[in-house]
Amino acid sequence: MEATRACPACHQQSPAATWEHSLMVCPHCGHHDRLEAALRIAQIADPGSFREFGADLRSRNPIDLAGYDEKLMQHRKQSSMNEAVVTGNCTIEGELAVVAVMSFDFMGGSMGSVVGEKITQAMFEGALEKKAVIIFTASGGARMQEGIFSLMQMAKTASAAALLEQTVVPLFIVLTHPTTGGVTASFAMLGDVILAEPGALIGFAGPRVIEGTIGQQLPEGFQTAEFQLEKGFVDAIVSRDRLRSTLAFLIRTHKGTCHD
Amino acid sequence: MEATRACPACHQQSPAATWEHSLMVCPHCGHHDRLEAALRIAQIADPGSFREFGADLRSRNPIDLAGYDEKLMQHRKQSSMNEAVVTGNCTIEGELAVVAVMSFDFMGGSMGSVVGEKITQAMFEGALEKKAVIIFTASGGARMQEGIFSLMQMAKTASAAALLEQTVVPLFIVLTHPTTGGVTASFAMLGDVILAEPGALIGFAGPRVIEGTIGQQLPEGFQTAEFQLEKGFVDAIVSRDRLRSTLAFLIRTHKGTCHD
Amino acid sequence: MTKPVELQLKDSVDLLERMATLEPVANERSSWDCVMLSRQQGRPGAATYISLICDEFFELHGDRTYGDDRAMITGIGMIGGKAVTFIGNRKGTNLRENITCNYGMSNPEGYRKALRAARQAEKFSRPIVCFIDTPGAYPGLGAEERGIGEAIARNLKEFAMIKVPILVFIIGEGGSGGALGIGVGDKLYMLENAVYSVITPEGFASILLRDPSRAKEAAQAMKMTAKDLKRFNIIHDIIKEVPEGAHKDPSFTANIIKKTILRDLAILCAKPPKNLVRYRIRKIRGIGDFEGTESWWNTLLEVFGRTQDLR
Amino acid sequence: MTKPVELQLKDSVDLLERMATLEPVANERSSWDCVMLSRQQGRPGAATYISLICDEFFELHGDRTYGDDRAMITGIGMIGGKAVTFIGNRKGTNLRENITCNYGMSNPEGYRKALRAARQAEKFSRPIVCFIDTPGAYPGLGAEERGIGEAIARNLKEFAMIKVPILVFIIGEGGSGGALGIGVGDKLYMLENAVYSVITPEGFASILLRDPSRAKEAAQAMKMTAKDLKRFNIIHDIIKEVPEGAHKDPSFTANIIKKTILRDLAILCAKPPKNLVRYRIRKIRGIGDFEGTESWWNTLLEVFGRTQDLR
Ligand SMILES: [Zn+2]
Ligand SMILES: [Zn+2]
Repeated sequence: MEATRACPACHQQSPAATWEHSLMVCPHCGHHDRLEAALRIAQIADPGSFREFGADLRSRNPIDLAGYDEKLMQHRKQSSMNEAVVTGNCTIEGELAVVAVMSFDFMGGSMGSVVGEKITQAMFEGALEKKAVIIFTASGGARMQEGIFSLMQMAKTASAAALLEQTVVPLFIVLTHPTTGGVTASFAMLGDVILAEPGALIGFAGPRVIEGTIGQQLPEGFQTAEFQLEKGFVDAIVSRDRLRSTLAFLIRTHKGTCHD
Repeated sequence: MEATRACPACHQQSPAATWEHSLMVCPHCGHHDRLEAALRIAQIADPGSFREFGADLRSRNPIDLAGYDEKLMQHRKQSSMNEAVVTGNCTIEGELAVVAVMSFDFMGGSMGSVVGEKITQAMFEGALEKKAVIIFTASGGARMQEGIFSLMQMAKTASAAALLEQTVVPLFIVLTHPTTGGVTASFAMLGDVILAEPGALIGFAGPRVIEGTIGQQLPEGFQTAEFQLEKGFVDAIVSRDRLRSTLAFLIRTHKGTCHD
Repeated sequence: MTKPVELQLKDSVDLLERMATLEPVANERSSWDCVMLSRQQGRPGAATYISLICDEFFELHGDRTYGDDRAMITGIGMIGGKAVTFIGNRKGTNLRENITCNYGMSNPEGYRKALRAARQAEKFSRPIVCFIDTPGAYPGLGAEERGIGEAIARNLKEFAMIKVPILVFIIGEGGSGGALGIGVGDKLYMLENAVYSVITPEGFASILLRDPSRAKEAAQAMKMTAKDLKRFNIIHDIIKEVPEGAHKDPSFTANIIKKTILRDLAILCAKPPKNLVRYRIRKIRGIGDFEGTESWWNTLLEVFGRTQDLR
Repeated sequence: MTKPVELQLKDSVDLLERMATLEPVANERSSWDCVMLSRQQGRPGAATYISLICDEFFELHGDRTYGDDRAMITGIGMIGGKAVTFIGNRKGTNLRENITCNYGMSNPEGYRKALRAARQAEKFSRPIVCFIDTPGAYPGLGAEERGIGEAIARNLKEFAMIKVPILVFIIGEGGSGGALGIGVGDKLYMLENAVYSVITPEGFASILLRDPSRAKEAAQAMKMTAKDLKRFNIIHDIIKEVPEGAHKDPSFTANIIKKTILRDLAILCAKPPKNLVRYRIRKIRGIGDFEGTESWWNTLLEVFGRTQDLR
C-alpha cells in the first residue's frame, strides 16, 4: 500500500508522491507545508547547479550557556544540517544567483553567530560577483542562547544589506512560514522585492506576546502573508509552483535597462 | 479715546497698541491673527536688513479668463501688494536668510505663475548664496484662474526645493493660518524643518470638501497645527514671540558641525 | 513574444492610415464631451494598457510603511525585451472594482507606493512609465491624517530628480494635485479625449462662476483638453484614439502608446542621468506666464553647478 | 553659556577623584540588581541628560508619515558650541508621562522619526548622539500593522551608512531589537548600571529555563551588564554613576557623558565620512563567535571598493 501523509492544515491524507509532486503543497487546501532546505534548493535551482559555501561554520557558545553545546549537537544529529541556514551559488532558469535557505527545523531557524555570518557572506558574495541574492526566511528570531551576540547579528546582516544596496545588486526575500522576531526586524524586511508564500506567519512580536499586551485574542488572519500584503510590507504572495519563474523574472528585470 | 480692535477668535476688545505690541496675538486668548507681509517681515528681519526682490513680477492671464485681469487690479489696489507673496534677503539675529512671506489677503494667497516664480527665485537665491530659505505660508491653494499653469507651479516650486536640497541649503517653513490645497501639497511640506503657528488651519483638501466626502462634520481640532504635530507633519508649534529666535537657532544649527 | 519587424512596420502603416481618417471627429468634440468621455465607465485604464503593452507584467504591492493602495498600480513589465516600471492610477473596470479601487482616488500610501516603485526603478536603471487617470487625491479623513499633502509634495520633489527616464501618459481624467502626484516626468502625453486640470469643471463652476450647473461652460473656460495643453506647450504630444473613443478599440491606442514608449526610451535611455534631470527640471522651471524679470536660465545652470549628486 | 576652561578642568579633577572611590560599589552589584536599577522610576532618562548637557535644545517632532511618537525624543542641541542631533527613548519621569510615553516602548513611527532625525543630521553634517532606554519595541496590534519589524530593520541598515559620527549611550534598559533600532553607531557606551540584552531576563527564564521566576538567574546567565559587554568588546567603554546609581546625581553622569561626546566628536568629526562608515561597518561585521572560515576582512574591503557613494 502506498505511503500517505496528512496535511497539517486540513488533515486530509494524500499519497507521499502527490505531496512531492506538488512541491509539498497540500493538493486539497493549498497549504504550503514547511520545506527542508535541500528540497527548497532542488525546487528553485537549476538541476546540479547548486554549490554550497560556508558549510564548515560551527557555532561556539559565546556566553558559556549551560546546555547550549548539547542542544546544538542534538540538532545537528536530528536535522542532518549544521546550522539553520544553507548558503550557496546556483543558477535559476540560467540566471546566476546566490541563495540562502533558512530552516525552521534547526533550533527554530534562530539566528546566532553562524546564521548571521552565512547570511552576511551570501550578501557579500552577491556584491562581489554581481549576482542577485535570494534569501528564503524561516525563523523564530534571534538565538537567545548566544546572548548579545545574537542581537548583534541583526545589525550585521542589515549592514551587509546596506553594502549590497550600495553595489546595486538586488536582494530578493521570500518569506516562508514562520518568519518572526529578529529576522523580521533585520534582513527579511530589507529586500528590494519581498515575496511571501501563502499563509505564512510573518511578524515581529510573537502572537502570544501581542495577546499578552492587548489582553485578548488576535483577529483572524493577523500577521499572515495576506495581512502583510494588505499592510504594504510584502510585494506579492507567490504560490510555490510559480516561485521559480517569478524569481527568474525578477533577476532578469533587475539588470538595468538604461545606461548599462 | 484709544482705538480698539476685536479678536476674531474670542471677540474681546484690546487697544490697537496692545495688538501691535503683542505681534498681533490676542492678549486674551492667544489667537494668532493674520499678519500682513510687511508686518511679518518687520517682526522677523533685523531692522533695516530686508531687501525685496521680484517685486516687478505681474501676473498675466494665461488662459484668457474673463474677469481675471480686473480681479488682479482690484486686489493690487486693495492690498497695497502686487502679488500674494513678498520675497527678499535679510538677516535674522545677524544670520543671513532669504525670506518669502505669503499673504492670504491677496486673492486668498493663491499660487499662480507669479507666486510660483517668486518662491522658486527665493529658493535659487538661497542655493546660490548658501543662505537658509525661510517661507511663511498662507494660502487657499492653487490660483485656478490660471488653469493648468497654476497646477504646474506645484511641480515648479517642488523641483526648486529638490535643487535646494541638492545644494545642502536648509529650507525652513512656517505654516500660518490658513495653509491648504496646492501649497500644502508642494513646498509647504518640503521644509527640512516645518514650524507652525498655534491654531493655524493646515491641510490639503478644504474642510467643507472633506465633510462632503464623509457626510458629517469634521472632528474638533481637525487640520489644526496641533493636529498636524500629533500626526507627525510639523516639527514644532512656535508662538509668534519665539519665532524669530527659533529661526535664528535653526539657521545656526544647520551650518554643519563636521567636515565644514 | 515580440513581433517580427515586418509585422511591426505593417502595424505602423495601418495605424497611420487610420489616424489620418480620425482627425475631424476629435476636432469636433467639446471640452465637456471630453470630460464625460474621460470619466466614462469602460474607458481603458492603466491595467488594461499595461496588459496590452507588456509581454509580461508582475505587480508589486505596498508602500512598506502603511498599506497597499489599490487605487495605484505599480509593477515591472517587459516591453519589447526592456524592463520598465509602471505606475498608474487604477479605477477598476466594474462597480465592484471601482469600490475596492476607491474610484481611482489614492490615499497617501498610494503616492508613497508610487514613490517606492520609482526609487526602485532608479536604483536598477529601469525607465518609468506613468498612467494618469484619477479624479484627484482622496479628500477623506484618513488621507488628511496620514498627510496626503506631504505625500504628493514629496513625489513632486523626488520625481523631479529621479535619474531614469519618466514617461507620463494622461489616459483619462487628470485631476489636480492627485494627478500631478505621479505626473512629473520627461515626456508628457495626453490621449485625445483625456483632460487635465487644476480643479474639476464642477468645482470651478461652483467657486468661480458661483453656479455648479455651469460646469460645461467652466470646462471650456478652463482649457483642459489635450489640444489646449498642447497649445500651452504643457504636453509634448497627443495620442490618438479611435473616433468613438479609446474604449471602442483599446489596442489601437495601446499600440501607439507602446510605440511611443519604445521610441522615447531609445532616445532617453542613452542620455546621461544628469542631463535627463537637467532637461526635466528646465522644462518644469519654465512653466508660468507673467511680466517682469525672466532671466532664470543662467541662474538654473549655476544652481545645477552647485548640486552634489548631479555634476 | 559654556563654562570657562579652568572650571571645566576643575570639574574633571573632581570627577576623577570621585570616580576613583566608586569602583568597588559597582563591582559588587549583581546582574539582577542592575536590571532593577536600570528600570527604576526616577532614573534619569534621555530628556534629563539632554537638558543637563545642552546649552540650548530644540525638540523636533514627527516622522512626516504617520505620527509623533512620544516614546522617542529627537531634536537639535548645542553642546559646547557644536550643533548635535539627539535621538533617545523616552519613558517619562512620572506615571502620567510614563503613559503618554508608552513606558518608552516605541511604535514604528518612533523609529521612523529617529531615522528622519538621523538623515537630517547627515544632510547638515551634524553628529548624532543616541540615548537608549527602552524595555523594547511595543508589542501591540498597531505596531505590527504598521511594520515595527520593517521600521527597526530599516534603521539598522540606514544607521550603518549615515555619514556623520554616531555616539550611542545605553543609559538604562537596552531591550532587544527595540534598543538596537537606535543603537547602531561608531562608539557604544553603557552606564555602569545599564543593561543590554537580546530578551528580558523574564523572557529568557520562561522560554529557556521554563520558569519565569528564575529571572534573576537568567540575568546572570545572559551576561547583560556593562562589564559583560565590555568584556565581549561590544561596547567601547563604561560610563560611571555615583554609587547609589545615576538617579542620585544625574549631573555627575551627565558631565561624563558630555565630556565623552566632546572628546569623541573632536576625533570623529575630523574623519572623512567614508572612513567613518567603513570603520563602523567593520566593527559590526566582526561581531560573532564561531569556528570555520573567517577571512572576511579582505572581502569587506573589496565590497567597499564596489560601493557607489563610499569610494
Ligand atoms: Zn490541506
Ligand atoms: Zn482672543
